[in-house]
Amino acid sequence: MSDFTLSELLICACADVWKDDGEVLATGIGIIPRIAQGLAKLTHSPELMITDGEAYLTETPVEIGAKSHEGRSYGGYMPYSRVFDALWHGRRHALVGPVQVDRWGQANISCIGDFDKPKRQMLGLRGFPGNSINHANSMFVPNHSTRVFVEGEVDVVCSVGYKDDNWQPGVRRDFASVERIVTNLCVMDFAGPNHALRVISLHPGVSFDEVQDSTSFPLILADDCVETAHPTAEQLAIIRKLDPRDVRARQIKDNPPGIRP
Amino acid sequence: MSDFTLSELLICACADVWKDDGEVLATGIGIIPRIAQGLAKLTHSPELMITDGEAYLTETPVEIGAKSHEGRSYGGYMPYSRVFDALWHGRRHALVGPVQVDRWGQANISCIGDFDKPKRQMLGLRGFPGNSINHANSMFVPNHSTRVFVEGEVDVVCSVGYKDDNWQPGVRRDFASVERIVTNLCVMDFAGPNHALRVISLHPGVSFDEVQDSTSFPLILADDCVETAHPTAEQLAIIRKLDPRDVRARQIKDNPPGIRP
Amino acid sequence: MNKQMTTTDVVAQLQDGMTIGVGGWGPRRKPMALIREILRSDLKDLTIVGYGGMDMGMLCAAGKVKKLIYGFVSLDFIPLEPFFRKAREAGTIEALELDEGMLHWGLRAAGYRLPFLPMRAGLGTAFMHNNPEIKTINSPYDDGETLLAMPAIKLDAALLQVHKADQLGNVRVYSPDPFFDEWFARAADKTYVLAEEVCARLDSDEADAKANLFERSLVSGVVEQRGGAHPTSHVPGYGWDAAHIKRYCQAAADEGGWQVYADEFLGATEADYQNAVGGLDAITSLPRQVL
Amino acid sequence: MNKQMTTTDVVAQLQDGMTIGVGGWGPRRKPMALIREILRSDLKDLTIVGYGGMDMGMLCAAGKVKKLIYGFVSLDFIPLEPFFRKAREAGTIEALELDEGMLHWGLRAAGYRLPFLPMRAGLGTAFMHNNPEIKTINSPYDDGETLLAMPAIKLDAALLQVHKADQLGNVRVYSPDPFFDEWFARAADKTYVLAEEVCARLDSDEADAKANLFERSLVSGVVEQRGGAHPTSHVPGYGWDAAHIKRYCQAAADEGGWQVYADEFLGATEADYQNAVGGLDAITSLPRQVL
Repeated sequence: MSDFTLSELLICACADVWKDDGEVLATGIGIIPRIAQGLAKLTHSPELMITDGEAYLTETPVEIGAKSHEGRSYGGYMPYSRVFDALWHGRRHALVGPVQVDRWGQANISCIGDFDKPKRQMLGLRGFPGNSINHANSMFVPNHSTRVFVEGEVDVVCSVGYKDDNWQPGVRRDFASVERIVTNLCVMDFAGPNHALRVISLHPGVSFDEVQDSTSFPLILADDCVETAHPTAEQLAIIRKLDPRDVRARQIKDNPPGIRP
Repeated sequence: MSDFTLSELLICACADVWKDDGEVLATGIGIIPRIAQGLAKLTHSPELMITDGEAYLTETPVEIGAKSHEGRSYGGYMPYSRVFDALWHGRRHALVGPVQVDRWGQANISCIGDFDKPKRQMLGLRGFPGNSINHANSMFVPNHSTRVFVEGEVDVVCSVGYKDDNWQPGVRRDFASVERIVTNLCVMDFAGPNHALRVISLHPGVSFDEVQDSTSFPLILADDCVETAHPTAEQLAIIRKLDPRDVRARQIKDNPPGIRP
Repeated sequence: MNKQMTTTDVVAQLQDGMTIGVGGWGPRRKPMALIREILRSDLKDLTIVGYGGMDMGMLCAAGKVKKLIYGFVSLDFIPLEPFFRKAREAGTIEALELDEGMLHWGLRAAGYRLPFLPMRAGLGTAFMHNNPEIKTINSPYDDGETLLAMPAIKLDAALLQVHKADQLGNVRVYSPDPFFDEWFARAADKTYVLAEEVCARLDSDEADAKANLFERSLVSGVVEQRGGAHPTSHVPGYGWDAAHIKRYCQAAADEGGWQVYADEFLGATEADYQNAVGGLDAITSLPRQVL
Repeated sequence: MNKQMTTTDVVAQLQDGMTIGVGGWGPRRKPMALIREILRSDLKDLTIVGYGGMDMGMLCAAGKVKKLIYGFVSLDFIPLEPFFRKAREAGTIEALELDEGMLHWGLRAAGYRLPFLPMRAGLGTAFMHNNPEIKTINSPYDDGETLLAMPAIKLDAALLQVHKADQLGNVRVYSPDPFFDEWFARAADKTYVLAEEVCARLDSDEADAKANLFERSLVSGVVEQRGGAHPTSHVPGYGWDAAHIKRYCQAAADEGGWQVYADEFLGATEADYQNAVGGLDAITSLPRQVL
């Protein structure tokens, strides 16, 4: 397929973060990650557990932008208290949207500037500390830039990463793993030497240099770096079913095509 | 009233353990304590919370020996998980039936003899350790004897008492209190010097000497020891309503009268 | 025993400097009529604890807040709470920013009267640097694992939204997600519930009694106020008022915007407020959001 | 994904020496058809964990047990479980006797993958003397309180009784009290549920979905067996079989009584068992106890 948007490409790339995860709670925060979790479940990973966006687990991903609850049905119950019980237990993989990310995979959604008197206050820690130390996490960054991928450490370390100095002796690190970062330019993982951030696929028409220029710290180009897989006709059909009102078109500025003209 | 049984006298004495407790969960284990909690609620302590014998709180004490759930209604929910949440929070007063009690107010329901190979295995610890260290507890002993009120320490200390040696330094003792012991002979509390067990009322026709002879350690006779109050006509009417099938008559051997002949 | 009272009775029992927990989650199930009564009062120097939304934003805007303890402050469909943001950026309030699970764990510790509960969340993050008073603890077993010792978060009072209550303090919550309200109640010396309806006595069947989220011994006061959660949602019942919330957020853009909002809507009583926002029927007709 | 299997499939996945948690409480909601399948098997040296009833008594009687971990072993209306008592008095099994809340707390610690959780229960009692391996821990805050550090109780497997399940592992429990089954599931590497009925897929409304006691990712196997909790109760549905339980208890009075009981009732399959106790209709007609 060559007729697809960047959003659709990203949805497919995001869906892949849950491949081979087994029966975990898949939590995608934001429109593209949420469509992606549904796509993953309806294609390669039917065993994933996903919610209706509120407190119930459903085997049928809900439509984005639905106007009524009509016809929804639920296999399980997942109120927030159980989300914490489940995430401390570890069977979860979240795909979250950070404001800043650093070379150690640490992310920030709390505030920009000094914590005591921030230049810009944002959400707060939310679940980042507990998620990141207990289960797999991936990130979605729709605006890959040096502002997001900062040179030093993120202003507020909300989620743990691979910076040894931040880990006290005796703390268990083995439950934590930063899996993938999907951006509007590429897909990365932390499988470089010493968990260095590594580009494993470039979106159609994007060069490694462009990615590197948009990142404040050095990246590694994977030996087997490929072009990010294009959505298949089957994937596009499912995406259209999951998002019939094309809310995805409003997620990336100007809704660019998936293959750069 | 002079026409009442010993069981009825004991029910009234047991009900009084919850007087002035405020809004606590009243838990009476066994037929007499259970009728007593209902009597307390329907007389001096309407604010008490009591269950239906299972998982619900009811403002109307259920009938002992009822043949159906017909007509029952519930104000609240109290499954076992919440019982523990509530008892660790402290707003509870249990009236329990120990097999052994010692001078320090420690009680045993676990086993007789050596724990590793008991002469007689009984229930296990049940909730005694957690109850006794977190909230007020009273005891009901229908067979006041030297076998129950043992000379030394109980064989297995299931519930904490006033024996200093058993308390490690740094442990909080202030949530624990052994309130009253109601037996077939008398009512006692631990308000003697250094929490010595003290007889505060003797049932009609019972002498202090008889109580002392039935106890393996020295008791104190309260200065203001009285005869245990006889049930009033109102109390007896309520007891008959709570226990219309007279299950209480089978709780004390031969169902003796409240005033010894 | 009759615990029924008015919003003003509740506020009269609160004092300057208290630590007050507010139930709900972001734009959902906030006992807003009680928050509005605090806004109308002289109360000050409050520490507010919760999964915050406009409750925290409004109290900050009105200068009631000394300190906030929160996992987040957000309106979900509008991610950033504008008045909270203003207060933080102006440096006028103290902030103890927690992981969401950490807040639950601190309330649970308080509910059990324990000094702390161990957990992993927070280790390896800025939380440790920003809050040097938080200690770690080592497992006394062979693993020797180092854990964060989350201290109990004790509340002087908790304010919670429920669907029904009776005068004894029995409550019913029929929401899809009860959030952590039970733990606010257990952590608090006194809990006040704002109910859509209050009756003399709730006597229900087993299925309905399961909606009793916490036992009445935890409840000190019961207030009846239909529509009292507005503009937050109270499902089943009504959704949040997106238009009103947007209006509120826009107010933050202007200097003195809070005062303009308060003058327009707050009024002297909840009846004034409900009239100003379009009336009770409009509130209770707000459709549940479809997510 | 289809997790449906038979009781023999479940037992084939268990191994000698495993630590197995059994849900329910005394004579209530025990997955007895799974217990019976273990009784028919060669399994041995098991550590059984739970709020015990006949599950523990029978496994002791049949020589399957190396160790019991329990808050109590009781049949409620018959306070003392006779075969458990025999085994303890003969000194043939190890016993870790816990406070009821302690058992919950140890399972919860395991469910959170924490090494321990602090609590007060057990301090000041014989538990400390009988279990010198249990440690205390001091609060790292100013209070410095000494608490018992309840170690995690990890389970190799959990066996749980549910009303409905689907082949994906979604469950429904409609009981008045779900007890601590959720925490057995979280503490276990693998959880097997015994359901009155199994369907391909449970798709239900919000109210029904709230009866989903734990998420399906915790469930490894789903077995359909109507009446499988007999002789324990499974309300709503059926009460416990007091006559049968008395018959079982009487067997303990005689030398070799267990074998007589097993010969009379156990059979080669659950169908044999149900025939021997009067048939499925008799089981499912047993009235709920009124307490």
